[in-house]
Amino acid sequence: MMDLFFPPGASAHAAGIDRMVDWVHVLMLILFIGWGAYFIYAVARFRQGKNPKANYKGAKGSASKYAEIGVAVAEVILLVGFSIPLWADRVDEFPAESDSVVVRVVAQQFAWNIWYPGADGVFGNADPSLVDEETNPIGLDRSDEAAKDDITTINQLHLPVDKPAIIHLTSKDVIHSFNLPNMRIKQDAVPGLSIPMWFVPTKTTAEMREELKSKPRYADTADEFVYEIACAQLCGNSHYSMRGFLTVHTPEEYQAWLDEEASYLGGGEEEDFWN
Amino acid sequence: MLIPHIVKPRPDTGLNNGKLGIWLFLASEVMLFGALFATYLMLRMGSNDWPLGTKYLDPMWAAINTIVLITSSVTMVMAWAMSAKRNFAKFRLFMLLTVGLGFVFMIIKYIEYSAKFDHHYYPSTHVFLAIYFTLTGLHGLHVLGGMVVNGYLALFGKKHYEQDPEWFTNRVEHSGLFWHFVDLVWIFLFPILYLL
Amino acid sequence: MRFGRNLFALATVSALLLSATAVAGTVTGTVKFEGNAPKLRPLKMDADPGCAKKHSTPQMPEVLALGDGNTMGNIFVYVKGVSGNFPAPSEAAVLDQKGCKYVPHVMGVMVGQTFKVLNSDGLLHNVHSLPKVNQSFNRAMPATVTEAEYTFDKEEFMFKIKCDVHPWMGAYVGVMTHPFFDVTGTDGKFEISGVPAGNYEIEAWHEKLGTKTSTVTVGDSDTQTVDFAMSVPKK
Amino acid sequence: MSDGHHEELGFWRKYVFSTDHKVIGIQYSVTGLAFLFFGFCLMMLMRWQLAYPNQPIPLIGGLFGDARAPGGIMLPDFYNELGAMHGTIMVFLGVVPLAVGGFGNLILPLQIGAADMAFPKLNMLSYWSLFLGGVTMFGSFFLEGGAAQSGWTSYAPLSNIAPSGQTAWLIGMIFLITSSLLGSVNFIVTTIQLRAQGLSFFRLPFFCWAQFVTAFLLLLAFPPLEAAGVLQLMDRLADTSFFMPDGLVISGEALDISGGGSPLLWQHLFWFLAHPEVYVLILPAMGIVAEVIANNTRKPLWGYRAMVYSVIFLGFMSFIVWAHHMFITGMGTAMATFFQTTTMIISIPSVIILTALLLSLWGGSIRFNTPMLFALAFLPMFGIGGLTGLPLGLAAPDIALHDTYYVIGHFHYVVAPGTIFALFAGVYYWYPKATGRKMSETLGKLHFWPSLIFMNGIFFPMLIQGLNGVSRRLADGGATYDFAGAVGPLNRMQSWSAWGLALAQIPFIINFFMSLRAGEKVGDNPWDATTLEWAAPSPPPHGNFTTEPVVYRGPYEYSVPGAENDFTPQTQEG
Repeated sequence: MMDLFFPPGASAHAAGIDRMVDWVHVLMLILFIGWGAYFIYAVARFRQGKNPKANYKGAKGSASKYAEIGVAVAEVILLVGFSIPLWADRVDEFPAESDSVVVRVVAQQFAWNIWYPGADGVFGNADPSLVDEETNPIGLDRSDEAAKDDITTINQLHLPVDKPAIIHLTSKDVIHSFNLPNMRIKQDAVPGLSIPMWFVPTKTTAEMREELKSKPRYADTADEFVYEIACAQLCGNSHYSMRGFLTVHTPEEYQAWLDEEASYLGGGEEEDFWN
Repeated sequence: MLIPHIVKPRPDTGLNNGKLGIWLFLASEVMLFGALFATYLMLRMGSNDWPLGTKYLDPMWAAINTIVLITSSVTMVMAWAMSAKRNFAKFRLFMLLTVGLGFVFMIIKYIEYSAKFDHHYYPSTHVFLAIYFTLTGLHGLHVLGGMVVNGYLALFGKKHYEQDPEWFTNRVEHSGLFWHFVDLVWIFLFPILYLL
Repeated sequence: MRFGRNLFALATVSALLLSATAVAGTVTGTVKFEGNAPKLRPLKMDADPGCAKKHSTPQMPEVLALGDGNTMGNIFVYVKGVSGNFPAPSEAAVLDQKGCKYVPHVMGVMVGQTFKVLNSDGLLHNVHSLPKVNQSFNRAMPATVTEAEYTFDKEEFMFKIKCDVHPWMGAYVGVMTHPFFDVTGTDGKFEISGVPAGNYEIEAWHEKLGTKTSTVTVGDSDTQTVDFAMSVPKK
Repeated sequence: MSDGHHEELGFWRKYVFSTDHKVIGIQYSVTGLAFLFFGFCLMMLMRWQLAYPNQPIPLIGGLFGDARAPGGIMLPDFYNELGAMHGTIMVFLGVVPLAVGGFGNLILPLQIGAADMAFPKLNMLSYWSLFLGGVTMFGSFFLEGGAAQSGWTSYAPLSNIAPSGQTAWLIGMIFLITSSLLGSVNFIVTTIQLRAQGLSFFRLPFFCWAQFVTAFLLLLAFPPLEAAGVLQLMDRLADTSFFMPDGLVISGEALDISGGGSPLLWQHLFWFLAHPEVYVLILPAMGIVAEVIANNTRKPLWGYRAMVYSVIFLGFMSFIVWAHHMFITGMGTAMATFFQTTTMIISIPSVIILTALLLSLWGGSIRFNTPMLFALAFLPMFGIGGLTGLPLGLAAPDIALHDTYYVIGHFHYVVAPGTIFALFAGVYYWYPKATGRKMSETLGKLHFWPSLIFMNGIFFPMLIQGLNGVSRRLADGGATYDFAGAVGPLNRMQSWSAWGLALAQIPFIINFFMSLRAGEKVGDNPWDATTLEWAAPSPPPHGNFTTEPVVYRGPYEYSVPGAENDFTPQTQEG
């Protein structure tokens, strides 16, 4: 039902969340239509012109009690049957790091710094005092061996399809919120904390473009479609344009992208001084 | 009189207005200091270099202050008892003693604060000092508030006492409740800041 | 009060006269980079597709702007310790935001002179100054806002202006009390004219390599040449 | 001063520094209405920017100066300033002063048969403390860098590094909190101590119960925000780091602070207040609606006791649901389970109250006067507001909906067509009591119908935008993002509705002032009501009642079988 509204989902767990939102809205609609129909009927039937003498006792019977119990039962089902397990899946059931792409995201006013550990799979040290906005926005310590092959980008997150992605989220300055509407992922980036989150992208950007061509609502712009990263927490004046991009690749394309990024890395001490 | 139960308690609640009012006010004060204590806990649990209070503070002064405040609570009770016994002179004596002890507390606090500043310990030095200055500063303001009210009752209360001693004694009681509360807050502050 | 104002006017007029007449010299020279040109990593303009679209080739950081023969651009050269009152020029010093870069990357402005920030990109920029002495400003300039004006009322040597939306965008500004400064182009050349006769220190500043100084004696209506060589500091 | 035997107060003490609860109630009401209007104006400006991002504001764009709107184009800083102040003003200076300070002061003592509040001087102080808070907030617009701009939630560290308007915001909040604390002590003592003879707790009108529980919420929930305010003032003025962790880098420069603080601490302290605050906004509204519905259905409220128990239970529960505002701050399963469970539990008493109000219509003889129209409209509008809270209160759907326009739509349905409609109902209903004259019914209906339509025109599209994932607090309404593109055009419809809503208030304003002189003169009990306020003269004199009222029955004895009239006042013997 919510396909009508939600941005098209593209992660393994998106369907679960969508289904849950669907069911909540079904419950809401039943209640609202029920109440609304009763309301209109009551207001019409008991208007003064039609019913000049009010009844002291008013409504009888226990319909309302059953309705209230019904609401409570529905809420319990939504809570225990859907929401709690879905949440536990999000925060407790992390895939093994060895089977996943592990990325760090360091938010700042007003950009997302994306940080890959590079070929060695180990993140280098970073130090706030080494931050240079032009060349080293996360303050990577170039003298650290593990940092030598680390790749950073701004606003450009690249991931392979069908492989779990674990993102460790933090912030340099204020609270941001890392929101990937298509992936049904949203997590605050809180300075001083590193908060992990995960998802499995299931459609490459190219596949998504193809799919959207068949949907009238998106067909016009399908060719330019990109997965967008939005900031969902007010973070300052340019909060509204803190926009990042996710490209989901096939594994081969992803490797090619990593190789290209690695080719920009310098080697010698002199390069380290300038970059 | 327009408003009932200012002096005499309402039979079904057993309280006069002022007493209920002061208890409610104290309830909100509990929430205020409770929130600050919760802040203390959260900062402490989140910290990896939380110092022992003794690193920055001297428990000796605080211990003396604890005794000063507890004594002042006793004199406060005596002041109320004297007012209830309709002995204004003794009431005034004990009340001034209470205010005086509050004064001693503030002087010791001043000595403590100056010692911190001399060592260049400021609220901005460490988050422990930040919460120390905030908690004791806010508590100090409460002591000051209590001293003002008590001082007012001792020095300018005579006319009211002569007009309506029962009402006046109620006021002393309410002021006393506040004073004991301020005292109680210190009893919590002392261990968590200086000892633990 | 009144006396003071007259005195000030007098001083201004005489300063003007001094610089207009020939009782002044010119300092010129070239700045070169000593060392190997490093391989720089291209700017990450793809962070904002609007920026990426403005360029067909990878853009390099402006931290090292070298010309032929390792001549060095973006060096701020100025005369140190000039005293006297120098009126601020009436035309504005302009910092443009163009192609998601600041143009120029390094510039000087005089105390009281209008400092105009342009937005030629038709994109959101956020110009954020980080001075220590002067009042800082932090202004988001959405696409439709093309101009903002500021003035600096205190002398301040080199502070940074950055764009919070495009982190690589940085510019350096010096707020001077006199007009005797220049910024080199990639040919490494600078020229400071109208310098009152006297002994001076000339300083060349680079954002990452620090400063180099040299002394010079400027006589009436002559031209002195001072060359600088900048290098990466040894650890 | 004195003309023989009774004291005549001068102008200042009678109308300005008055201790009479009715005068203070009117002061609160007028202040609240004025700030509601002001906050509404801020919103209308924002709606321009949302509908026509970065286009010059027509007509008035030049008034805001180069720092806010160069060439009439609203800068995002200005948008954030408007957003933060719209929220703050509507909640703390609009709705609360009107609902609690205004109606509470004006009606509560009358409904319990008291001559005044228990502490009249304190009452005056609490109004003037609010006034100072209002002046501080309003004045902060003229500070260097403008008023607060970090949202009404003022999340640290953003608010810590914000311009000086934030300091003014904190100081203003401390005034407002002081006002609320003094007021709530007064309300509770008044309700407990000054009830008329025979007025037991279960004979209290539901409005009194709502105010009573509200007062407890204010009393106990506000101090933690006061603590938070003090801590943030320390952070801003004494360079402490309560909300600042280690290693912050702002605009490329490492901050020189001691660190060690926690940004989430602010959120916990803030929401510990701000969730009960939601009930502070809604409970008095429910109280007003209950009064108006009982009166205009000419029958007792259905399930009065269940409603009373529900409102007490709501009050308790509202203290343990706060962290459902913080699901995506990195919360573990245990905490998320706790808070979504308590949130589902708290929905039950709300459902009970709403159901009881709906069932109260059954068997009634409904009069459709203006107060009743607003009260009736409250029911479905609050229904939408409450229902849309469900997916937000559950942690899993909140991942998709958190901080989107869905949230904005949700709480605006609760407070705008919900609470504010109830407040209008209250204004129309009690206006005759306060002034001795009725407001015009024609103008009232001219106010109601367009308001109802335009309210929905503004807020319903927000739910759709939210489902599309559009974040809140975007200074261009989401124009930057492709995924928001499909619902972008809705913004224009919403903005036109907002301006339409402004026009729809004109009949109200005319009605409000014209009726002071030209309204139909009425007696003590124009609505044939049962509760005690209608036993006092209209307007009530100093001291309220000509004879001390004695209560013999419950609050809503309408259409009692065998009774002479279709209403039996509480004071009627037998």
